[in-house]
Amino acid sequence: MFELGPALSHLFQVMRSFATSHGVSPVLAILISKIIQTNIIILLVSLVPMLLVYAERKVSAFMQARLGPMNVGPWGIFQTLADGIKLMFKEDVVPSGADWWVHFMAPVVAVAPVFVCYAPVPFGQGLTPVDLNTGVLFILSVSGISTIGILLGGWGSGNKYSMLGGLRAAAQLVSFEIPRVLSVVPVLMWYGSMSLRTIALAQQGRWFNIIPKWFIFYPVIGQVAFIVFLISSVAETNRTPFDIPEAESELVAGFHTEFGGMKFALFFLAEYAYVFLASAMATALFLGGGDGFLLPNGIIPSWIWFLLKTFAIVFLFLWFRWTYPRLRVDRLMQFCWKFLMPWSFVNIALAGALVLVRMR
Amino acid sequence: MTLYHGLALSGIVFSIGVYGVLTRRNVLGILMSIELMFNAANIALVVFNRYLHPGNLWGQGFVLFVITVAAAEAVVGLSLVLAIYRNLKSVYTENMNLLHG
Amino acid sequence: MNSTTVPKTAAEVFPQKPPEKGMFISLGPQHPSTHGVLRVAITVDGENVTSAQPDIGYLHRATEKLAEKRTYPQIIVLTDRLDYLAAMTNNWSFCLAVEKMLGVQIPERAEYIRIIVGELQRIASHCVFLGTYGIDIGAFTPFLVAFGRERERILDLFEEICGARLTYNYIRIGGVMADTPVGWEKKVRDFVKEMWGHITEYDTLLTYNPIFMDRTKNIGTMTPEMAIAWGVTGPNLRATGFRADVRKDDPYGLYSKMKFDIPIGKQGDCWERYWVRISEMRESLKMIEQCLDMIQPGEWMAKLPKVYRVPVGEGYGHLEAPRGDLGFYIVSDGSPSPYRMHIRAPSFINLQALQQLIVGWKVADVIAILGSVDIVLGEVDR
Amino acid sequence: MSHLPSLVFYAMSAALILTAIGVVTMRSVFYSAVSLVAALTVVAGLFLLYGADFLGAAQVLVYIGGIMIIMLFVVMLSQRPHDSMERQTNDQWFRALCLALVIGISLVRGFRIFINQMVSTVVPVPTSASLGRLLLGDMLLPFETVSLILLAALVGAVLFGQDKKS
Repeated sequence: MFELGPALSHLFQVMRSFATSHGVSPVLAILISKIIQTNIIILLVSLVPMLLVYAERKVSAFMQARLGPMNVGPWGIFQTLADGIKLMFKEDVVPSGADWWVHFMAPVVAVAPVFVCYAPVPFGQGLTPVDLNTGVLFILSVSGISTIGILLGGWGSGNKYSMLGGLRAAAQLVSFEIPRVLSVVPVLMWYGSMSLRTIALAQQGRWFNIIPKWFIFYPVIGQVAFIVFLISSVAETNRTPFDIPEAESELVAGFHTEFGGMKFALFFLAEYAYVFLASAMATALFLGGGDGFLLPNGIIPSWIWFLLKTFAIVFLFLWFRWTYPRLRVDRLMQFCWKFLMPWSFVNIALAGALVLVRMR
Repeated sequence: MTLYHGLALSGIVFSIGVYGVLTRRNVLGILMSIELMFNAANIALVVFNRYLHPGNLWGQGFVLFVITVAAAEAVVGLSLVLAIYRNLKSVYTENMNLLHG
Repeated sequence: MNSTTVPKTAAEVFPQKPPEKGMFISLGPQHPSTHGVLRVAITVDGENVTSAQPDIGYLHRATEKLAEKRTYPQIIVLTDRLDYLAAMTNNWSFCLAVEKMLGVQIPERAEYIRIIVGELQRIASHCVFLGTYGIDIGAFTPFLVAFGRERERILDLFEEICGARLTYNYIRIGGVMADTPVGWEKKVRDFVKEMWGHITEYDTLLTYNPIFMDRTKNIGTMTPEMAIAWGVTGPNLRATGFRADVRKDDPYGLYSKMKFDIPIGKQGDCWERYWVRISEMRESLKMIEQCLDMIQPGEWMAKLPKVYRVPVGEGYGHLEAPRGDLGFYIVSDGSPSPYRMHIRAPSFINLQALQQLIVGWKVADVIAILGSVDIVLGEVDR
Repeated sequence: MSHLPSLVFYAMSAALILTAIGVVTMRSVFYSAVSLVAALTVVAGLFLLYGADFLGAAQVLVYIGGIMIIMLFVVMLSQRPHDSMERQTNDQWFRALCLALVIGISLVRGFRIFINQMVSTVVPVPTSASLGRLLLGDMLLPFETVSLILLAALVGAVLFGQDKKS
């Protein structure tokens, strides 16, 4: 009914023609419109974590027989905003044993890649900021840079617990990166593209007019790939049951023990932005992106479908966090290397066989 | 931005890597300098590929192999460093002289 | 431990120099999972613990010395502050010792009330254990369910009978402070009925969770010999498979009339220490139901003079507190206050076993083991 | 607008040379590792600039997401407190500098033969698909060999990494 993508591009078209008709050079107009588009993404990346923090507090509250934030605004909806303002005005404490530069750079390095990672995500029809040809690989690789930020935080704090947290993070994130990449490979093989937009568009259509042709509904390969991707995404975002790097009962707060105020907020922002990013990726790769179901096409615009599915997966993340205890370090590694990896390899082989069958 | 500029950049980075390999006392520093040299070579390969043979991708394929071999080299090298560190409590090259007799 | 090698100074116990191999970690006194102000000095080699030394005394308030300057009824207030998660049993244990020396007969109703509040207290205390142990392992929800929902109900019940939620001063020498308010027994019965369901909920949420079992099964095992050598009592001892419970072995109050089982474990690992406590909650519920069936209206306080002098001599009263065998040893010189009082604090004694229990396990297991021993620092430091 | 790629190239070159110098001269190994991370990121950017999009992503994925994290890991494990005080270069730095200068100058001068080289002006197209065909077609033998090398490296690393006692 109301597709955001065409409307936005039309708006930019009108703005650009208005500017050029009033004597602004076309190069400048394009540049400015690009800057505005970039800022929309940055705004989104900054707002989504706030929403997720609120969702997390409310969801966890209802899972734990309590109410959650209730005082700031109706049902406490402005609580995150208030917290953000508080964090902004907090004193920036750097421990005397810390390495100032590393301590300063750690949250920056952790948060910067997130903004870039949102570029190839297809938020709906005509709403892909940059349709990269290597979109999936791009997201997976660039999000790996954040690990460096965590390591810097662990090293720069001058604290044994932080250091242990950093070391654990390095081991965990490097290990889980592998099944995460491998779990996506069947999708790429099947659709023959690495562009998230192409993959999402290719999943439109129905079997027998009922079952959507989403990748998750492909027998065996779809489900295995989705589960492996989901589990390793939870591990990549350092959330319970895989929050070993920041295990609060063991390492106090792990790599961000010595970070306060805005620096801590940046780490937090990165974590939630990655949760949303992983969910958005899962939606585009496995759940058909903006493809609707049950209702006839067009009643609900694709970007709302996309957000709905994404938030459904975000809810899974929250659910895991508030139900499961934490795994032990060695068990975590065993789980990655002895369970996730073999299954994703088997899955790739299966997907290859299926692709061959389809080619015949 | 021409073929020559890319190659010159590659040469400069390569020579910086050579300097690092020859002067670093720390084994880890040497490993890092070697990575730098690998990357200089990669730049040269990509630049040649881009300007001389854009039609086929043998140069880029080679870069992929270089990256893979670099990964293998780094992993083995680092595990060696750790093994040496565990025994000698040092990462400096001049202390690794057990074969001196 | 050989007596000639006992370290003398703090520097000997806690070396400031880094150890030859591995790293020295000071776990606490400000650490989220030491449950108070406990410090454990740990040396680790990689992730493996090579030695552990508990460092206690941060919460020392000289309770035993304070008791020498107070009259007997005034000391009950002090006992509230020992194991602040189970103040009822502390009161009760002290009163047992004094009553034994005085030779008073306790009215039957008071005995039943004591068992009801004592077992309710055990459930409340184990609820705290369950919640905090969940947090130690990384599960946050059990805490708010067990600590924030069920324990609150019990505290509400206690508030009704004595006006306090943490430090009750309810069980007095010769009986209890006051009779139960009207309708209280019905509320307890309702609570017990609900609690059966809640314990099943804990089982699904935590006890049989695969990750939880993976973290705690076969971790921090303790043999009965080792437990007895360190003087460990309570659920920690029973988890090793050794059947020892003061309520059965040396029955006090009306426990000899109660029908209940003693849950025991097999190998004394963290999970069994946890499981024994969960099963004990069920046994407590059974006992409360029996008491509610048997309790009759009547007196709740024996006739005692306003100021009394305990006869010259010594007395020892002990009972099965939630954390083990809690005993009060009192020496009286005939004056209104004791000449000397000693507390056999189960947390303090169970804590000592940690230095042997932790060694050889991984850093993540240290927290699991520390939490499963379930100490309360108020009692350790006294 | 047409100068933009050139500008980006010169900025990246300057960043790459600076960070590379940082890698070989920084006193703290940790700092030089971080500097190397920056250098490798710039190299990935250069790959993208030259139209090698798959290589750029692979560079970030393998180098920064893998190698450099392990490298930082080892740096953190093998650091001793007094390391930052110690000299990080050996006493042959002057000779090494001369040699490096000779190599650098001769390389740069040697590459001058390419100044007037006819270059193709074909606009680069996305490479992933054709690269994949190349790897599993003409380059199949080296591709399989590399997988063997990786396997050998994996086994070797596990072997060296083991503690003797256990």
